[in-house]
Amino acid sequence: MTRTTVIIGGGVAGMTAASRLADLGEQVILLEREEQVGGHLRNWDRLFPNRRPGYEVLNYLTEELGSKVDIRCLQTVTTIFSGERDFQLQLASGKSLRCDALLLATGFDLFDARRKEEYGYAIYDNVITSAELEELFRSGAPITTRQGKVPKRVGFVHCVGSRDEKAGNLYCSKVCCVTGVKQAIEIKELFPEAEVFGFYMDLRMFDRHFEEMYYEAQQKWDINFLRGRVSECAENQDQSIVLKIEDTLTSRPLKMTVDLLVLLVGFVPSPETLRLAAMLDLPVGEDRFLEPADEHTKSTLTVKPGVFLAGAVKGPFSISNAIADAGTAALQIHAYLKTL
Amino acid sequence: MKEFGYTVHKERLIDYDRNDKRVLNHLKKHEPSVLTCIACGSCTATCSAGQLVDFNIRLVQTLLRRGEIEPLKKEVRKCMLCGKCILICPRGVNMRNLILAIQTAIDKLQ
Amino acid sequence: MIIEGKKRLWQEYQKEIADDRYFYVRSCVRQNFFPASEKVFLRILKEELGKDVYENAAHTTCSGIGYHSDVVPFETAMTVIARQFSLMTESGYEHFVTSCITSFGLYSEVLETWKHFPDVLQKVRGYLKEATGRTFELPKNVAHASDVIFRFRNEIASRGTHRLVNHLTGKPLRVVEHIGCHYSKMFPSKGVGGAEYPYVLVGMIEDWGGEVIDYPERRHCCGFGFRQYIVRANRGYSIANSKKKFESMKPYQPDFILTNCPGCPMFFDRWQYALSEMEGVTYGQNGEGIPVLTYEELSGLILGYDPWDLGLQVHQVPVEPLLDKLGIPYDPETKFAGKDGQDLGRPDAPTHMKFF
Amino acid sequence: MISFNLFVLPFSFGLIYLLYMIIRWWTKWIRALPPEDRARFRKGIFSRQFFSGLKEVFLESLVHRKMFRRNALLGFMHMSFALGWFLLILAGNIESRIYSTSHVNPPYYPIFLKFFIHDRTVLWFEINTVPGFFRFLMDFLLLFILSGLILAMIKRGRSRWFGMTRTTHSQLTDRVALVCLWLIFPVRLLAESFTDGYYGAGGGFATQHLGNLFAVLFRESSQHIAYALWWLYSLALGIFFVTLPFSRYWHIPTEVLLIFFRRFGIPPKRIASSFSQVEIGACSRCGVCIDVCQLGSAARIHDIQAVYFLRSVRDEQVSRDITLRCLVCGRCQETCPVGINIDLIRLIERYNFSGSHASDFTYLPEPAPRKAQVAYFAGCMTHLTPSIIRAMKGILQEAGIDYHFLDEEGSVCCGRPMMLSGKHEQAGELIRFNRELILQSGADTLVTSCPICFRVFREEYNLPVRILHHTQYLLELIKSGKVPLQTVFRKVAYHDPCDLGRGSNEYRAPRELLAKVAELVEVPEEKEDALCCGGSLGIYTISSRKRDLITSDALDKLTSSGPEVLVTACPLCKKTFSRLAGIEVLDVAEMVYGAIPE
Repeated sequence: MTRTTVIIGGGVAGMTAASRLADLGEQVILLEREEQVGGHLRNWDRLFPNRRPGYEVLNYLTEELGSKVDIRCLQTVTTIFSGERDFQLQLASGKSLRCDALLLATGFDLFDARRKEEYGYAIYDNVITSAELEELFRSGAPITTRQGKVPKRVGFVHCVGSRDEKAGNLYCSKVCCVTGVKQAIEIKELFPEAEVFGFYMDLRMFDRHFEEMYYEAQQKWDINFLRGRVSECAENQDQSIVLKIEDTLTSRPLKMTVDLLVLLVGFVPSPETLRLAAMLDLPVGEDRFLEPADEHTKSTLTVKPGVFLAGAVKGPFSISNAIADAGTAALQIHAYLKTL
Repeated sequence: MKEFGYTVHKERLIDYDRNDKRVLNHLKKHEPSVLTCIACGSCTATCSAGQLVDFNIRLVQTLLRRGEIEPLKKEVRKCMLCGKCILICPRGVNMRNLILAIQTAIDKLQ
Repeated sequence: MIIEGKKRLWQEYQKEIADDRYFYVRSCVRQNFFPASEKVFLRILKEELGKDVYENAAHTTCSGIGYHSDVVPFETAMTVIARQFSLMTESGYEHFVTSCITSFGLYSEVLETWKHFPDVLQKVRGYLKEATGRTFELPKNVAHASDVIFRFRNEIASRGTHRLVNHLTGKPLRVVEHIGCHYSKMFPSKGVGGAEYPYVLVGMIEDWGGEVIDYPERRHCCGFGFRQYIVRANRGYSIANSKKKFESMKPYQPDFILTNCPGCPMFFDRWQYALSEMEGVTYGQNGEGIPVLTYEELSGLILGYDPWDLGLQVHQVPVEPLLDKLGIPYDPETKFAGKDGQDLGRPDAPTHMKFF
Repeated sequence: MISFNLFVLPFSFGLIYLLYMIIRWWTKWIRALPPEDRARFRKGIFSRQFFSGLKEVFLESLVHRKMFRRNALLGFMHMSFALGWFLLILAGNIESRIYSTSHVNPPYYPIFLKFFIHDRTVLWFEINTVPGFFRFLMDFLLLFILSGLILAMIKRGRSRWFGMTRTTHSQLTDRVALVCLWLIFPVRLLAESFTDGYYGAGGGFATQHLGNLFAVLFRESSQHIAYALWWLYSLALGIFFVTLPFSRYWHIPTEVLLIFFRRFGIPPKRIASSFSQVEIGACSRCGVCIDVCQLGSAARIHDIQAVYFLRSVRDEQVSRDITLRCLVCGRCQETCPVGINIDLIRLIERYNFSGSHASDFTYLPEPAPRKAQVAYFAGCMTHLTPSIIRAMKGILQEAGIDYHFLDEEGSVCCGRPMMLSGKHEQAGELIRFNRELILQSGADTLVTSCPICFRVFREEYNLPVRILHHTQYLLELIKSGKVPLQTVFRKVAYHDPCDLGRGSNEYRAPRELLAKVAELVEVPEEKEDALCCGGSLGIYTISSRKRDLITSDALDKLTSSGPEVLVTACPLCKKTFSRLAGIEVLDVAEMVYGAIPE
């Protein structure tokens, strides 16, 4: 008899897990809410730390999927019924699916920068998010202020929506630091004369080649890193942004004007994940990400047999870590299916 | 001018836009290692002069980057140039030339 | 500036404001600073809008000025406030309106405290009972007086004789609005429009035809800061704060500053004079200062009240240039005449600021 | 009747100009001496020192003794030019007296003698006659010089044969002077030969034969060719003389003055002075300093070596960055054939660049040390190598010495690093503090673990106590039997720290100590030729990456014979080497401490 696995979410983790499971001879159905698979990876111009084009990884994952996986796009799961040893999924399209194992790879949402009211995102002309900047890079559109000027000074605000009780998120989103450093370098590549500032509390260069990239940003690109969290922004008459920060290294308040301010927005759990978790009675952490069965040893399993987790449903993940995690999840699912 | 018994308080704020970056630009050219400081403070911790007086050699680098020339002038005078900091620095910042080059740059401005 | 962004935020910070039967408590200091403001508020509510506003003669300070100056303990402040509520309860009112921003902040703080710590409320009930024998109900609605004017801004506009338009050029007047820190910085949800982009004064200005200036130091404190002002040696710190704001707003060439706090208009007005005397600087056009108004004064002007009845002659920054722009007639001869028509004497003219 | 022809003018003008420049500069330099040095100079001229000075001028400026010691081929090349030319002038003058008609000959007369005199009475082989002897001698000397010229040409392409890897990059004036210098002697040979051949007599063994050949080849036109050559000869000489004061060859007259300055006991100064100017002028730009400079050989920095530095100082084009880019290791000074105080001139220029910023050391406390017979001063750097301090404490305790650890709670810098920046006045404030500290300790022996401190204690502190580096002191303790030692069977290579070796001339003590406890292996460059570890405090404008290149290169050489341990006697060297060494790096004190039996 054929055993079926349904993967909800066709991002990096979902795609990888689907390929791995298919390689292991499992029958896989990959459900994706959007028109195409790829998730957030589709929005990246170049990836940290080596600044290779994002489409390279996307193409690789897509080619790997090939035709061995049943991919169904524009699908939303409305209800999940947990059976004795299987699951019944009701889709918004009216169809229903049965499966033996279920992998949640529904990923994350980006923090809504409007919630940090004091930064004036969506109010001041020249405050944008890192995702918007990445999109500008990707589209090749000229990067200017809203007034069409070449920016002479660009600021990157780290930890927007992360490590911030006021934003409701105590956790670190991990990848924003390195994203900020990457984008700062890319701004300098475009505008060598521009002054680029990173406003940070800690720079968490946690993975391989990250710290070297930070060093390069300082040494080769003359990017300034100023330690302190931006407290508030205001708009000048010429629509440049005045920001206030404590320069914690001199213990004095500091004020400066930037032409363009980029907010490095962090991860938040997607409402979709939480909705599915509620249907499956899965435990949710204080940070509102899903809890695996064991943080160290069963990180892709849940307390509910047959339900597995991969990638950013469990918190902030980099692409490479999500791919590795999804591979682990595939092996765990394969092992589980064998016991049925 | 009337006397009211008080004067307008001077701001402690670092006004980055107004500050003078010429010394910094001189240093970027003549001692580019200044760019790589990560403000770890190990230089200050080992500093010979810093054991005896409120001298923070890490702050020299920071003040320079902020364009705070007046306090910078006072700070650099306290250095003995003993060189311990260079041996400690994890990023290869050449502090001794930093001190001397700041003095040269300030001289040039005046 | 993306105005839709602000509007979206304003939508999120809607506040319920009672529409009648107000129990009004005064500010300790405003009658000295801007003597007609509270009177004008009552006049507008009663005469123009026909509302029921009640003042109890036994009401006192909220003790906020002492609380923020670290001389009154929180328990004392809560008990004083409990007494105010008991006066409201005894008078049969449920909608509490304060004239003072600091009071408003303190009432909000106390009510939030009682909400989260009901045992504290019980204790305070005990203190009040023990001290005065009184009991009280919590108000159904607490509003700042500017909230009330905000609520009826369109009614005022429709009854008004003037709009915030330069009657010579036809262009909207450019207005700096300044919200007292204690209005919404502590509890953003208690203020109309929240803490970062409060709407309470903006709404008045916009609906009365003016144009709001959003300048970099808008959020900054006026410089009152209780302890900073009260100790003379610290006044240099207070005035430096005001100066920072003036310098930031000056390039926008504001026609006047609108405020909703007892302290802010006081310091914007007096410190402009002090700065002009100390440093020879003025922040308005042609050696003038920037006139500073309370929202009650502005409402009175919109409604066509006589400027000298609004107490504008006691402002240290002359308001005549603004009255000229608004096209409001005034009699320079009666500026310093008392109610009985007797001359009260003219103050010395400032050295640098243009005086009328 | 005085012999004259127009072509003598370029030479005569050049000579007059050169003499004017020499007199002008010598006068200027001597006059600028401070009064006490001027007195020394006056006294010196009338003393035996004058003659020993002349001897030194002969040995060094003409024979180039030091060059010979370095490389025979290089020495011969220099000698053939200097001594050969000198003798040619001398012999030419004597020869010209034979044919002289007046008591005073114009200077050009002996130089162009063959143009004016065509003596047919004596033939080239009659060398037993006086004129015949001189003809032989003059030809011989000319060929002697030409042999040097051929070597100089070979050196351009094959500098390694002369013991040099890199040679000096020359300036325009240097190249003009060089071309003239190289032209002078071949042209003279040709001019004389053509003349002698045309007249059929008057030449020596070389010129006459060559002339006869030319006469056959060119017949009547050889007279015109000869005349043109005499013009060329005069021009070459004239241009050489005029460019000489602006070229490297200015060292010829300047070095003579320097030799007398030294002989007369005029001391070098800490600030720019006549002495330093004469030293700068005396640099012949021979370039032997280039190869020894580790900044060039290991770190590929090729514009700061002593020869270029001194040149840029002389041309008043020296930059701050170049002045501060020098290890001040002393290797170039050690090898300089002229013996120029290169390090001192470096510091003088640093002083000139040090600007108006006074230091503020008002924070220095009142020194209040405990009294003891022996005072131990670890030094700043030693505090970063606590194992050296532990070893010293252990040994001193073992030996039962009553000592006071002067800087146990942290050092006030000894002042040498500040001096190395040229700020010797500000270093003085630090020196005053530490000097007071040492004096108040009442010690009669001062021991330090840091060669940097050691050097400045000896040179600048003027202390009435014995100043010892810890290697010297430990050797004393061991010799007196206070510290028992056993041999540790380890192969060790010893690295001479710059300030202990070249700087303080102590090569023996650390080696003797090591010989007692371990097996010393050969290292290629040691003692006076020892390499700098790369950690030098003398250098200011260098990246850490370039420093690492120097350190790695030195390590390669120091460990070439496979030691188990690299031993040094300086905390800075130890710290510098430890980072990159593949083997253990220890201080001599640690080796000694480790050899004390349990």
